[in-house]
Amino acid sequence: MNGDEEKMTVIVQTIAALLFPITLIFSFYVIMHGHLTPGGGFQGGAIGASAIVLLIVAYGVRNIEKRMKEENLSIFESLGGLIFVVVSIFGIFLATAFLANFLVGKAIFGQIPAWGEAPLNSGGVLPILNIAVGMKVIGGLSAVVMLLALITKEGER
Amino acid sequence: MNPFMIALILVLISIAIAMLRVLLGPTVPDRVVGLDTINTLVIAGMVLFGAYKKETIYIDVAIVYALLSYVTTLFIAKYLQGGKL
Amino acid sequence: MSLFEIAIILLSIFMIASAIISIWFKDLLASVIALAVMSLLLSLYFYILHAPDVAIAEAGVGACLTTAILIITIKSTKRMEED
Amino acid sequence: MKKIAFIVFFAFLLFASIEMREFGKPPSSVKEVFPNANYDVTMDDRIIGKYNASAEKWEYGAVEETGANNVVTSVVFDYRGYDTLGEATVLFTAIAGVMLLFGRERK
Repeated sequence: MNGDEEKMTVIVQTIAALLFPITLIFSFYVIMHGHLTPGGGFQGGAIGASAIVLLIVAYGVRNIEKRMKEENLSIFESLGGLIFVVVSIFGIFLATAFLANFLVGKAIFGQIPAWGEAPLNSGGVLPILNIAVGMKVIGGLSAVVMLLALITKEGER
Repeated sequence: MNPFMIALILVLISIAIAMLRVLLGPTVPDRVVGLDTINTLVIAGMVLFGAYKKETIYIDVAIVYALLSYVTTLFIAKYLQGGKL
Repeated sequence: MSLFEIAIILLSIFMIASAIISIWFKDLLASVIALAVMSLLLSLYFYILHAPDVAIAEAGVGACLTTAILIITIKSTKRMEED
Repeated sequence: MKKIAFIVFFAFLLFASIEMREFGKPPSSVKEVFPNANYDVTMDDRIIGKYNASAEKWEYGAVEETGANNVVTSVVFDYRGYDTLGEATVLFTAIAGVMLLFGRERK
């Protein structure tokens, strides 16, 4: 029960181990620059989930599931949703309404960019909401694929 | 008559030829090879359209496709190989 | 008729053809492959219509995750072969 | 009956696509889209911005209101934030259902 028969060949394993960090870094880039370039929370989260799916197909789902439990992925996803709701509720107390953008115009995140220029610390609460949705999508979609792959029986071609 | 748009039309005609292989291929590996060819041609078309519009931001989409499009081929290959997933 | 419109018309024809052949195949795996081709062409269509946000979402979900879930489902059930 | 419904729906879509504006062209004024409207700021002016030639600056822009350079993100997360909250709820419900069905119980 070491699970060696689930792995693919050495070539696929090496290339997957090389390309997994690159894909994950690109996913973080798409999430962090969601308010400057095309992309956002959902798009970057889908790319990050695809990176975990690449590990699942290269190493076998049971070897990945020992390292990365699906309870941890579920906790990660729920944390993203909690951040989203808490930041939205702060808008009631610090500004006018639910989901209000209370950080725009302030010192930390609220620089208003000129047309064409783009500093990273602009946008008010939009980067925080992007990160929350990204955490939610990464945890959720990879947990779905992992759970669906865990119940497959011995396939016969 | 931009040369990049003419190249994009030629790439689309090549996609038509690869789709014939997806339609006619007698076995599943032939169709997988056709799908992989269409992957590469779509990435080339995206880069050509970004060069036509002179927008460097549009290359991000081509990078996403180049990083993600081979996972489908890997899944079908693992299905054809047999055994557990 | 400009070259841009010719490209849009060609892409529409390809997308309709791949959608029709994906429901015309009896083999489930070939049908999934035709659906992946339609997803690829749909992403290129969104890209040409100046919507790179939707193109990135379609690339992540349509090219990787949908095909993965469908193939896992085919693997855990029984496939109807063509022969 | 199905064929008649298909033909009627197809003709409706064809007529709607013929009657549309030219590709990529914004409406010149509100009166073109809503003839009975009594205001003169379109949604494009409200979000993308309207250039005031006399004062030489942009007005009503989403960049000034939300501080984000990407207008699509400012629409998705700020102007239509409740839709994003609903989409997150749908995703949470779907994943909870999959975990309830297929999750293995431990210990």
